[in-house]
Amino acid sequence: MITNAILILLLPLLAFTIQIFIGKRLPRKGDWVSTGAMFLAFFLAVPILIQALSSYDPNFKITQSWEWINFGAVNVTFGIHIDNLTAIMLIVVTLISSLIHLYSIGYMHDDPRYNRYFAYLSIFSFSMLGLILVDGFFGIYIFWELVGLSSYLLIGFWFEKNSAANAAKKAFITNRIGDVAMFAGILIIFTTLGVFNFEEVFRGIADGQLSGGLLTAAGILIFMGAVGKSAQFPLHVWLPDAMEGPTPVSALIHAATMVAAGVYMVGRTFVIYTADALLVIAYIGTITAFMAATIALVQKDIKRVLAYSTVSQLGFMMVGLGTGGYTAGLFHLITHAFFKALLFLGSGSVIHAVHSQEMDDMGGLRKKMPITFWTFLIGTLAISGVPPFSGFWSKDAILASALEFGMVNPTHMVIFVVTLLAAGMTGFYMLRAVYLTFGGEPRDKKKFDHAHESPLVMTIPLCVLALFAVGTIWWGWLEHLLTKPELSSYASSGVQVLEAGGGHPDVAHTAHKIAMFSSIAIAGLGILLSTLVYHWKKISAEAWGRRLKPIYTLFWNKYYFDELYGATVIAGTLFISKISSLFDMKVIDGFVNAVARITTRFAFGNGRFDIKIIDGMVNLVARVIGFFGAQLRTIQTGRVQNYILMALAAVVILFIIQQF
Amino acid sequence: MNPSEIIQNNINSLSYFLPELILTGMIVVLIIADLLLKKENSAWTSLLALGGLVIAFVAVLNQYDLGSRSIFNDMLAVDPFALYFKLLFLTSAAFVVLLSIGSVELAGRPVGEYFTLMTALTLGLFLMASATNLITIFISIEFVSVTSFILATYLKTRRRSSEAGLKYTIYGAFSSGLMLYGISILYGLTGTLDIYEIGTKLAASSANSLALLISIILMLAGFGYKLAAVPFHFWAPDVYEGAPTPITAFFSVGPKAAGFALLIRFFNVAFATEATNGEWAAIAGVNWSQLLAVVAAATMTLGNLVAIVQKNVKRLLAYSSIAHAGYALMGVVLLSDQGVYATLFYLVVYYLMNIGAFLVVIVVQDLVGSESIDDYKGLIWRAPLPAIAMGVFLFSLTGLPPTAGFIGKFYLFAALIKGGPGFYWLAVVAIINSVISLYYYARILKAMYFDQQDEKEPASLAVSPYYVVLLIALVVPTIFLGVYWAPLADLANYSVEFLRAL
Amino acid sequence: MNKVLTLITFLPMVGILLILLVPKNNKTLIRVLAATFTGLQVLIAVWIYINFDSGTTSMQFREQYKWIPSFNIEYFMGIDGLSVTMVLLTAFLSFICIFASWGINKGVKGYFAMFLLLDTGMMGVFCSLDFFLFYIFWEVMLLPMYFLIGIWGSPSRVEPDGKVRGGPYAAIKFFLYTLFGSVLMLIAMLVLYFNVDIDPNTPGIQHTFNMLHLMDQSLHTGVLNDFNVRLWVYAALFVGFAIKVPLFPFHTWLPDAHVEAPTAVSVILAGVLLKMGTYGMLRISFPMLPDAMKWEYFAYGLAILGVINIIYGAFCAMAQTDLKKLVAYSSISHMGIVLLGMSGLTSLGMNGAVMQMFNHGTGTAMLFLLVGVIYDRAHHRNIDGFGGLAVRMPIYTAAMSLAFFAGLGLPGLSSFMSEVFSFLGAFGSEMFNLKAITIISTIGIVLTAGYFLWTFQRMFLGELNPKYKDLPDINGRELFTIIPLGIIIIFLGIYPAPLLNLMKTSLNELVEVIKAADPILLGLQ
Amino acid sequence: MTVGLEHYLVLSAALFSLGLLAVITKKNAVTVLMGIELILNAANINFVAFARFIDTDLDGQIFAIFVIVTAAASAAVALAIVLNLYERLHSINLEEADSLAG
Amino acid sequence: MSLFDVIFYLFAAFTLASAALMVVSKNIVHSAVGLLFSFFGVAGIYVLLAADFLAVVQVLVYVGGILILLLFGVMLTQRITSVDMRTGTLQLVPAILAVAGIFVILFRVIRTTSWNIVPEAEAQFIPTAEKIGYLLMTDFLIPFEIVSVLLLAALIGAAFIARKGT
Repeated sequence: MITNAILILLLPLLAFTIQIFIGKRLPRKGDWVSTGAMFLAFFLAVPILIQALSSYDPNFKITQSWEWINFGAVNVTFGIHIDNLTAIMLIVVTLISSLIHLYSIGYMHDDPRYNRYFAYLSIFSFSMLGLILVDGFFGIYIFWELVGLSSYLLIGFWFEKNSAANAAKKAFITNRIGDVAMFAGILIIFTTLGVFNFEEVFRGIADGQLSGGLLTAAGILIFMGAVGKSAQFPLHVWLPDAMEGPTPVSALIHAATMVAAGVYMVGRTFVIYTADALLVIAYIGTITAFMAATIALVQKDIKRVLAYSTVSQLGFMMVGLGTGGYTAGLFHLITHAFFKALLFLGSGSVIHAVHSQEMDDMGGLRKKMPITFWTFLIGTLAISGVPPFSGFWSKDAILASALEFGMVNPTHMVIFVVTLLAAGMTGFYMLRAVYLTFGGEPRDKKKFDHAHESPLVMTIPLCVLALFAVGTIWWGWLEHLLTKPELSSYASSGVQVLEAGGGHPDVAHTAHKIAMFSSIAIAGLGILLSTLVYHWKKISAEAWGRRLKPIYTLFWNKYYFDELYGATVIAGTLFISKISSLFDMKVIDGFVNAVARITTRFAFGNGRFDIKIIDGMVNLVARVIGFFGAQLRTIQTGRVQNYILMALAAVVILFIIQQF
Repeated sequence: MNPSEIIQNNINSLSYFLPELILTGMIVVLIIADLLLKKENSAWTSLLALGGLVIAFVAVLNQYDLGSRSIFNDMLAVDPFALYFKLLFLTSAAFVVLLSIGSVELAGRPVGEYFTLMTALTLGLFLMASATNLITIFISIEFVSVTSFILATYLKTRRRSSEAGLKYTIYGAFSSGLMLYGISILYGLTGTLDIYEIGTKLAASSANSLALLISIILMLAGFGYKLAAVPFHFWAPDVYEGAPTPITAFFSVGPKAAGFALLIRFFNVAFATEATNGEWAAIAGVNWSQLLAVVAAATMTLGNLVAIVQKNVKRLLAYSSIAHAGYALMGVVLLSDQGVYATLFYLVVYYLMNIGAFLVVIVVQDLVGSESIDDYKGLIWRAPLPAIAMGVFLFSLTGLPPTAGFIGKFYLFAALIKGGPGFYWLAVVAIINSVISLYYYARILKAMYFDQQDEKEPASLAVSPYYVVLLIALVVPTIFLGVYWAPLADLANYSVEFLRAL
Repeated sequence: MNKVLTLITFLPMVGILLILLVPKNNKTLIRVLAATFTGLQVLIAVWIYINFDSGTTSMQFREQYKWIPSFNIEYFMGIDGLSVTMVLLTAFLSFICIFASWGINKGVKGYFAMFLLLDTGMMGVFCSLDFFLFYIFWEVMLLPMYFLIGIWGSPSRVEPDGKVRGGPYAAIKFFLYTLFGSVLMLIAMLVLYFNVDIDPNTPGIQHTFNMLHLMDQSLHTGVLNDFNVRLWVYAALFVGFAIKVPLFPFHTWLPDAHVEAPTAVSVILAGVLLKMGTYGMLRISFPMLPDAMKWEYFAYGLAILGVINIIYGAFCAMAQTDLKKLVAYSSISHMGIVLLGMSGLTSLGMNGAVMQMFNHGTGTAMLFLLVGVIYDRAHHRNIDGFGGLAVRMPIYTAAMSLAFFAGLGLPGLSSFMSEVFSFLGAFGSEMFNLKAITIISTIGIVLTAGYFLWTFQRMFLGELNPKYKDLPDINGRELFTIIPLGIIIIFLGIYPAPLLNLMKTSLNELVEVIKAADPILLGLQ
Repeated sequence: MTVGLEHYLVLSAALFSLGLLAVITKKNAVTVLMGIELILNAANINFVAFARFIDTDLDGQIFAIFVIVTAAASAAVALAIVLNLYERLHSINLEEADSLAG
Repeated sequence: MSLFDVIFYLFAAFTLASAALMVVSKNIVHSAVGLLFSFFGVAGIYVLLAADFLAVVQVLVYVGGILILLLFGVMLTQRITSVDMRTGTLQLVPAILAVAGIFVILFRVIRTTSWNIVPEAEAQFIPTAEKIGYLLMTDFLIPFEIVSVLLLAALIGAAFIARKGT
């Protein structure tokens, strides 16, 4: 299995290398290299999953590691770590990535940098697979950064567009901020425990070598990395902009790779989070889920709607993890990967057809693009949490977890309530997108006429993905395999105490029931509202928009986060940078130059020492005693005798100095 | 001693006086040769002078076998210390003779007197280096002064040379007067003219420090004028600028070194008592080493600061040579073998690089007809060899490895550091000065290497092979001594042993 | 081959002699000669690499002869894990720079002679084990550098605000700064010399410049037994080295020197010369005065200066519009990481720092080479004056992006490893609490990403500036200089062990030495 | 109080000072040279006085003789130089010899 | 006050007055005359100090040689009949200050120093010529010879400088 894992890792890297160096000269510009490598990886991943499933053991684990960097005192290893989560994620990533590769063959077919595109896809997949497979913080940080790089390359793929270039840069730098925090967290962990390896770190924490506030800090810092990658508040701003990349890339980023990385990482390192850290995670998730949902309500660009929906869903996942719903969070991650890939590819198909991302240019596409429509609808229902689609199960689990948490800790009930609201909004804005895109009459006749169903290479992936959006596929086994690690604080200390007081089984059961009903209800409500507004037109969106102008504006402008950051962080940085540069030029250099100038001035003084000072002295003396008579008035300067006088004076002075 | 012994001593001493006798004989030969030779053949006198110097050089080398002794009834000393300086004088004089042969400045002037006086000046320097009696000290200084006055005025039809000569004369005479007065007081305090006896007497008696102090300061005026040390340096820039360049080169080396020889011998013999391990203690009452330290600091600082604003290379080098006197003085103030040794070493190094720099000035003067820094622009493209040589000399003057100048500075700093924290401040001053000095040396470098030449200038200037040979002859040791200087260091080390030997 | 260090050091001198014999019009022969000799040097370096025993802390390939017996100055050469890395780097970069200098047409003979002299100086510094010898080589580097910047750098010009700038200005600035530093070093060296006594039978007589003896604390006598003096000596050495690094606030010579210098000289300057400073600290300051280094004010001072370098350098870089100046400031920033890594006195940090020295050497060399490439084509380096070059020059863009990403510490590229371990080392310091300082310095990671990406965007992304629609892509010779660097950057990014194995034994030993340093210190408090 | 050493010394000091004054203040080069002679005479008085009162070996007198002789030599040279300057400048006013400065 | 003392004071006053005249006089010829008298006064002092030979030398060399030389200089350069013979002064006040400083210092030194006066020497008045001649041929032979070379060099140099042409 380790061999398989290594091959899975190396295949995309190999594809990348081939593509970047000789891709241009290969037949079909080598799209088959990358795609083939990805499919191969998928087939290699299958046996791993099968093995995991066949053992059907929550503690299933295969690891192997090699010495990598040996400092003598410290030995950093590189290792592969396969457990159930890895096995599942491998399948998810390789499958979705393969499908997106396939889809891209159609979508990108006439791009001038076709080979480069596939190269980037490969490196992206490589980074993500590496992130899943490595066995320690050091490794995960490396691939973490590489994911950032890949996203930079792909988001900025159409770099001639300034907006794309900007978005790429923004994505990278925003991520870097999170990464630095994560790095700081790793610093704490490593310097306290002296190891990077997950297992050893977890063991160390279990032994209490790292605990208390420092552990909480480490946890929150590491989570900050996930905040960046998984676009959590307040570092979510890059994700919507990342829509500037080609749509399949968006699908890849939003579904299987980049944003999933954060959630995956939190799941992977779940045991290091203390109860306080988890609470932070939960709240960040809540805020993100709600805020993104509200923004999504008013977006006009189909991809932006999807983008904010992603942010919102990621918030859900974090809520799940933060409230102790380890399984729920990761479950949602997996289901979301499929239906979000489906949605993005579907929207890509639409965009491919109408050459526009604005929903105002669409409408009525249902007839022209039936496959796209139906698959997209499935995706929508899944994300909205309509049973029996996959999203329902996972989201329900999250809500249950949040409710359970709220019931145990009533002060934190707000998490559940807000999350529930966000879930309702999901139904609303997703259906809105469907109605605006596929329903009603075409708003742009010309674009509508040109529109056509996408080629098979694009629709097949849609169909495959739609299959996975059906929830029953995931039933049961996943929950069994992804059991909350025993070492996690909820499993061990914090909540158990609470649970002991509150009667744990009861709470869980009640919570589950309430959550299920409320989630169905709220999803239904959202869908209903959406239908009322956009299909039956019973309620005027414009009117309500006008009525709620301030809120609408706030949502439309994404809570002014970009502006806020622009005005504070970026402007501040640039300001300091300018100041530093000026400081460098004026003050430090100026100081040095001033010293030089003073020296020179002084030297000028001395340069005249022979001519001027003595002369001047004589002249001064002459002026003072000028009125003593004509004879003395004739005093003028004469050279040698000036010198002699000076020497004589020096003798006198030296004598006086020495005497005292 | 009875008269016959004294006479016998004088007769015996003659064999130890061979180099000086050779020079004296050469003076006579040159005078006669100048009379006999026709004008167009007068250039032969230069070769005669050179030959005399070479023979004297051999004679001096032979004296190394003789050990240390006093000759002519304690009037002069023949010891490694004096011999070291004598070798320095002879080689520098030989170089200056060589420079003079090619110099355009001196072309068409009578050479007989010139070389005669050069030889006489060298003789005077010899005496300065070996004088151990106040009379011989005074006479040798006068000897050097009088011949220098004439040589500075040698281009008598040129106003600058004439003026330089006059200033030198008046200032020199004045300084001699001061020194003489100081000597008279010293004589009055001790009742003897022999510096060793003076040392013994001063050490034995608790002489009045005030009288001793004024005597020392007045004598310092006389020595300081030879060293061109601040505040007795005033004559130097003017004279250096006005005098013929080869003579300037010699002034900046020969009399200066002789001044150091005298200063070191006289002060350490007369005003200090030897403690242990080659360390001296200044006589009670007058802390002249502190006095000299102040002079050293002032000298290097003023020399360097004023050099910064100079536009004439010759004048700039004049100020730089003032500064270097300050550096070399650092070794003297330490009252230790180590310090003297460093100074001796430095003087040789300084002589090489300074004569070298002046040689380049002469070459450029001949090629371009100017001493202004502006006319050095783009020299590297027009005349690479002089430019490169100047680079080497200037780097050496700055004190950068791998040139001899660095080793010289290194020894001085080493001596200072070894001397203990008392003179660390001087080391700091010297550091700052080293950095300042780079600034003006670099101005010449910048002009030569970095600045674009004026377009009207000819593309390339032909340097005569004669100068090429001379330049190489100076560049090579300047670099070589920066890489391997052990023989010179050993020689200098050996030469310090002058006090214990007599 | 027991004189291999002499060979590698003085081989360029042979080259100089031959070059001086070539008529000055035969430029190709001169270039070929320079390439040959630096190439041979690379071969010797490879030989050294192969034969180097990384398992021992002792000096290898020793050569020891009396030089100036009266001062006990020796010609003493030898390398350990610390120096061997620098020797490899120097040999390699020198070779590459000869090719980067192929286009020099003015005073070719002088240029290559100077370059080879510089090469000798650098090698000598890294190989010497006699402090005096070290100092000589140290200073020898100044001269060629001065001329290379002054003559072959950009000509003098008057800025709009009336200031005179250009090669000559930068050269003298460089010269004055470094001279000041080295004179201080000279004083410190002499204090060490006179207070280290190798013969206990004759106290105060037998002194030495032998670094191994100077490092032996048991031989320290005289004023060196006074901790305050040790601090002063340390400080003097520190300033000397800090100017070379260059550490804030001694750094202002660097941007000028870089901007005005020709490409190859910038490469050497950033690639090797800056390392002299940190090398000097590791070779001289730390082992000779370990207790002073251990003194917390100095350790904290070093770390804080490192952080200031990192962040301040990054901020300054961000404000630049001149690409070369930006890279120069990025060097300041990156050297700060070296300092930070060293200051914690941990095995990890020390190794990380030296790795960072090497990796910054290769990375920044690549950057400067690439800057040179674009400057040769566009004749300016104004970042805002380009745009969309990626379309026109894809290979160049790829190379530049590799260099930029290496600069911003992307995993998989060499400087990532060294930066991470520098930070880890500093953060994990057991002797000093550098945690807050390290955390602050990590801001530099973001800033670095910021200015590199911003620059990348402004130059390469977006619409192609129509002015440059005919700009040729990077050519074969230029690629030849860049590809090896790229390979090293990637290889060491993935597998740093070959580099690390060379140095770790020596560096870990150094850490132990400092840890074990006799705390004369305690007497002070 | 009978005349003793100190009287001679004071006389010498006064003469010395007068000589200095002449050297420093007189514009005429020849007068300056005269001032220098005064200085030398003052020193000679010292020597002779010390030879009389402190050292009976006549060393001081010998010294004075040498001073006189060298003074003659330098006076000759100095005058030649002054005459030469006169030929260049048509003046022996020291103020006018100021082209070398700085 | 003995006769000796009176003579001393007379000579001293004469010497100083003449010297002062030399310094103060604006006419260079007057200065020369003042210097002449001053030299004579010094010669007288030498006599008082029992330096008979030296007094003679003083008169012969100084008065007969140096002063005449100086006067020649005056004549040659001042064109005695037509041109102003006056000589100006400069930097008088600072000069007076500095010189006064020197004088004060010297005076203090003379007064405060305890000179090692040899007591029995006070009365001796022995002719010195023979002793000096002897010393010059024995102890001070080499300075004597050196001075002769010095004179030769000065002669050559002075002749060279003074003669016309280059």
